[in-house]
Amino acid sequence: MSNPILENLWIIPLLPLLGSAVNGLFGAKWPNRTVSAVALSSTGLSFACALEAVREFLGYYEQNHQAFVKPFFDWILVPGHFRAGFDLQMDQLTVVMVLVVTGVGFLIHIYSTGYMAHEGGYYRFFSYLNLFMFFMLILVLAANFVLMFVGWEGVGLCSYLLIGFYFLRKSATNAGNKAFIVNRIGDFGFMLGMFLLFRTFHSLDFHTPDLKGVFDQAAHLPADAMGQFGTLTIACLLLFVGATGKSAQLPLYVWLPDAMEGPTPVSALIHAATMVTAGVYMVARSNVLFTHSPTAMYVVAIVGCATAFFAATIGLVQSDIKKVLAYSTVSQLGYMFLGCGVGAFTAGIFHLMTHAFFKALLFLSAGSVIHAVGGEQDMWKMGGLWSKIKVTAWCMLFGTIAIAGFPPFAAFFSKDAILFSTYNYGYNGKVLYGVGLFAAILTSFYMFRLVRLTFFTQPRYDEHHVHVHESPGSMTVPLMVLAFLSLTGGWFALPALFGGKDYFANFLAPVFAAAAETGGAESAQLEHILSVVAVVAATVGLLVALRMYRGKVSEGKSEGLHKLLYNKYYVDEIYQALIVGPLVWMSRNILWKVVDVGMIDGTVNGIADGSRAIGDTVRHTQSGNTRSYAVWVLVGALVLAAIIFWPVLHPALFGGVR
Amino acid sequence: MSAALVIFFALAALAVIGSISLIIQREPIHSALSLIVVMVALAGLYLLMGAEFVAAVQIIVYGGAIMVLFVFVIMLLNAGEEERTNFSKLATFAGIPLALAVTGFIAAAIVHSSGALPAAMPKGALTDTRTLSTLLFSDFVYPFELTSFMILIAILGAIVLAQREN
Amino acid sequence: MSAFLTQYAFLIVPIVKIAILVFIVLTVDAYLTWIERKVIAHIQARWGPHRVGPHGLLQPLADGLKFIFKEDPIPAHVDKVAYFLAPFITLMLALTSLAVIPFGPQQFTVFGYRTGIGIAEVNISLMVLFAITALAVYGVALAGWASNSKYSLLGGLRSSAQMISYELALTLSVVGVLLIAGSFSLREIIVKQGNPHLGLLGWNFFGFSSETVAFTQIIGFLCFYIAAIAETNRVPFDLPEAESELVAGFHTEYASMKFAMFFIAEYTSMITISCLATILFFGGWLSPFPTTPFWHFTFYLPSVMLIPLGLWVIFDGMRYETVFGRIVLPGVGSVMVAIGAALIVFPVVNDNIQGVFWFLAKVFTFLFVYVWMRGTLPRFRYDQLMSFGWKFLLPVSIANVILTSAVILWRMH
Amino acid sequence: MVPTNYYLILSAILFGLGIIAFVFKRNIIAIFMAIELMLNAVNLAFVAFSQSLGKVDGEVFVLFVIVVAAAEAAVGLGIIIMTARTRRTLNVERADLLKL
Repeated sequence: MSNPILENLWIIPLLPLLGSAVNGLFGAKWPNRTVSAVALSSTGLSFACALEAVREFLGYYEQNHQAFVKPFFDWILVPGHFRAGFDLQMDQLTVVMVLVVTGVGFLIHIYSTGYMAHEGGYYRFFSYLNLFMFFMLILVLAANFVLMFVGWEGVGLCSYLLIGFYFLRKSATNAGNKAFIVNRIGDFGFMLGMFLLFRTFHSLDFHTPDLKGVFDQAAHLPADAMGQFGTLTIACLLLFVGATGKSAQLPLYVWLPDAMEGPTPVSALIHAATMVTAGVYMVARSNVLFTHSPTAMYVVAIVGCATAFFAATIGLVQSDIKKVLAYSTVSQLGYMFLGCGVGAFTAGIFHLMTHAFFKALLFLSAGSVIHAVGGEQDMWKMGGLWSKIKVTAWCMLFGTIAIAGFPPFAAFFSKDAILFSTYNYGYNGKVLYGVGLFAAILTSFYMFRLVRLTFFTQPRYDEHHVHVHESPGSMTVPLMVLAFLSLTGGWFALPALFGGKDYFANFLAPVFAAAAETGGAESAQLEHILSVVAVVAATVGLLVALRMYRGKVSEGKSEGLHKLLYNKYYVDEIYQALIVGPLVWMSRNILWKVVDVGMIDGTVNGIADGSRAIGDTVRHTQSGNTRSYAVWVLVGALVLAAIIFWPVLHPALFGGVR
Repeated sequence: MSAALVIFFALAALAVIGSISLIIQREPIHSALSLIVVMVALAGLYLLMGAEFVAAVQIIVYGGAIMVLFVFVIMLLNAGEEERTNFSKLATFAGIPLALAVTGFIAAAIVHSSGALPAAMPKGALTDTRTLSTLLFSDFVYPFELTSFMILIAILGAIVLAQREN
Repeated sequence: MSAFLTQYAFLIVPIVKIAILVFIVLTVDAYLTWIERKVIAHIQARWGPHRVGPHGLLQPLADGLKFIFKEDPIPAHVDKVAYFLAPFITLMLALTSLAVIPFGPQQFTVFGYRTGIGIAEVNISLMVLFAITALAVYGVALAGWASNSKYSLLGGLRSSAQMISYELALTLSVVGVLLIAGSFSLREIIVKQGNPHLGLLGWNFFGFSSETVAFTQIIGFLCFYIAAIAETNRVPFDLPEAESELVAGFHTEYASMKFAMFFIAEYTSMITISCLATILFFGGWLSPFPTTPFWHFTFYLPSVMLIPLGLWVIFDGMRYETVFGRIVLPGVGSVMVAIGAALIVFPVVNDNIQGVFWFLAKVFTFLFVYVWMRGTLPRFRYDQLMSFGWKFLLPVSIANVILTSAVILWRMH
Repeated sequence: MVPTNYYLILSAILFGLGIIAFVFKRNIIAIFMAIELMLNAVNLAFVAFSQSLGKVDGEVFVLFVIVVAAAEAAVGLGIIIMTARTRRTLNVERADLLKL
């Protein structure tokens, strides 16, 4: 076989599953070293396999210019009507995702071995983490919506498990539940979308050899006009609902900030780098559909843009270091959707990748900081750590610069590409661009605010109890690697600056062939102008931050706008009042008190009482006299004989009458 | 009226009379004896049909083992005349009619459906023991083994029951 | 007339044969008692019956008369039906079991009805035999129970338990023979044992009848014979009628003819068992010598035995004390001599007599062994009897079955 | 030869008599015998069918039935002895503890 790994694609997800199973089943008794050895080897191997698979795929693509799809076995099969198989596929988009997932995942595994070293439930943690890797890989490798949905739900489950990892903390379990429930709403949309697609195309495969796949068929359909709600538009919107749930967009973003209850590596891997980008991936994956409905694209763009701005504003004033990063994540995801919405799927995915690097970096550094100051997360109780933990500080700084979008760091290129496409977008492109730009300013502001509060300004923790220390190598090394990546990650797009089309776009071109024409007319010098503007915006944010947070700072009492932002626009409270409260009231007073107690229990008890009553009357036949029993046996025999022989005897006995 | 028919009717009459006397005898031992008569008569019928092996087994096992057990138990318990109590109203009034009804059903069904059978026995259809045993050990080998297990279990059960008292 | 005969030959011929056989068997039974008493007496250094007739030869006759003319009391509170039924069942079964035994090789046709020496030859005669012996329990059990006496009840229970227990061993010990013969028919079994060159080595007891399907049945024979003795309630297994404990066991309450029936039945079953042993393990009517022409002279053995015996009887009878004896014994002796001479003179008769001769010779040997045992062996204790039957005899006979079949399989391949 | 129906009808009659005995008899042993009688009737039908159809299977079934009956007798009679010892009666109408 020429492509050993590619032909056996299943091996990539299988390895983490094995690791998870081994750790989960036997890990409880093992020392931490063994557990981490299993976990790391499984993920590392799977990373290696991914690399090999990618190499083979590139060779494969050279020969026959199409995605590699291979069905491994039938999972659900209704011959002639429906088939959902365990089919895995590999194309350029998958390549990016797989590499990001396995690579970043591997790094974060390494980091976790250091970070979780002193935590309980070590084996449990790694078992969950590997399981998450498995589901995420299934999600990105899937070749049909059903299998994709399996991964989709699986990562949801793992996220739930890991958010609630410290299940002794009420807040953690609550956060887990919240994440799960909010995601349910999105998943509901996703499922509806799937059903609609199946109803339309009678298939849920992406591409099939006989061109019966969803995308194959959709490609030949006429596109809906703007504002026309055809089947495709509705399907796309439903799918996008799912995306908003998974990728924490308005209005379903509320779970992500709470998800920070989980261990920091989890926040880095799941809630920054990989899982939350699943929505973006899904939208990009079904770009064929989206390009056929401008309306959906427009909605995506608006939602993305709004989320980017909205989350950024909240991020401005948060005091919990991880919360800040969380809102920044939401906002960055908004950028990605903005990119997808305006048709620049390439840019969106590009930003996805770079974001995976620098946001993971930021989270891990934050984790390292928290680690350093002994579990303290409130930035107002930090400060002046620069000299004490240099490595972490530098990495954090790298990440900040990267996210703020200074050249030549990653986000500069990706965010720039997105904003550029937004500027060229047909419908209110300028407005969206403006909002996005303002969000960029905010981004750089709150990030540098974070840096300032954490590393500079005077220390606000008491040196007596907290003795700050640098994290072990197992934590710092991944930080450096990620720092390097977030520096160089964007250089694929380097040529774009000089008017050429960047490598990344070229690489992804075949996947987004359908979306190519919506790229809009590009002109080099306009792009230069815009990128300069972006840099300026970032600088503004930087300067403001430097200006505001310097020397002795203290958490002032918040009022007015600050208070509003600090309380996240009271969104949670609103949801509580509008949705959760009524729901709880209804389920308590109607579903429980009336339906459950009244109807269901009533029925069950009724049946029980009825049978008891019947028994009371019937039991008198049980005289204890064996001969009576014998007669009852006879009655039964008679009935049986009648049933059996009736068809035979009916004509024989009564045939003469008629 | 061929000789076979004569023998058949003789044996059939013997069997029927035996079973009737099984019912009307009050002494259990007499019932047992009449049942033995029935079994011997049936063995004769098997022979008449040409199923000689079955006939022999019938006598050896039923006559020689099972009924001996019955007689044994009767002796052991020194079972006297049975008292014709009538505590069960149901059995007293409904018993016999129901029994007759079931019998009638079965008989009618047999008479009606046995038209499908070849009217008379194939001439001299003598099942030789070899084919029987071959069948028993080829097609029916699993049932055979199962019955052996079952009888083993039965032996154990009997032993347990017997040992219970001391 | 002859038409009538040919039409109903299948009824008449057996009836005649039955009559003859019953007569012979009863006589033999009668004289068997005489032989038994004589032999035991001599074993115990006594004379034995000596008064009635020369050497007490008329003793059986006297016994018979006594049985017939004895009063026949019926105990109180007995279960009449069972009480009367028991001896009939016993005797009937005992006699019936002789029906399937072939006494000789010849088969001839009377009125177009083909038959042999012996009454009926079913092709599962062995099974039939076992079936009949299986039923024999009832006679004893019923007798014991019906006669409403504790001795009888104990005897009946004992003997029926004993019979059931040993029946298993009896049946299983024969399986080896069946494996060799591959048939239930006694004739088949005998014929399979014939070996023209090895003579008696071909008998199942030695088991050289065939290259492949044969194996010595010594174990089988021993099990069979022990179980058979137990089946017939003979010493050392005669607990049912253990005089010292149970007066006379299950037939304590029986007198005169009914008792005689039990008596006859017991001896008849002895004969049956001996015949069966002969057939199954000692080649039935086959001569112990090879059938090659060289060995033809053995055909004269019967006469060579009869003539000297007859002469001795003559000379012995001459010197007998009573006149009656001096008349009778020489007569008997001269009859014997005459028969012997006749056999030499008419070779045809001689050839046809061989099978029956050897058969009877073997049977009488076994009967003698019966008597011999009774004269020598003490009685088992009941628990010993049971444990011996279940824990020793049954396993051994099963082992014999396995061994035989294994050997046959091994030789076949 | 004898028509098959004769055998079948005879077996039906015997079965019916067995049923009657089953409900009519009071002695537990006799009831057990009635069951045996029914089994025999069924056996007769089996053999008749197997003979008339020329298939040996029926006789094999008869053998199985006989074996089962033997096992049944072994256990059942043991139980009967136990009950007779404990209840001091063989009349099924007197052993009626199996009620409220």
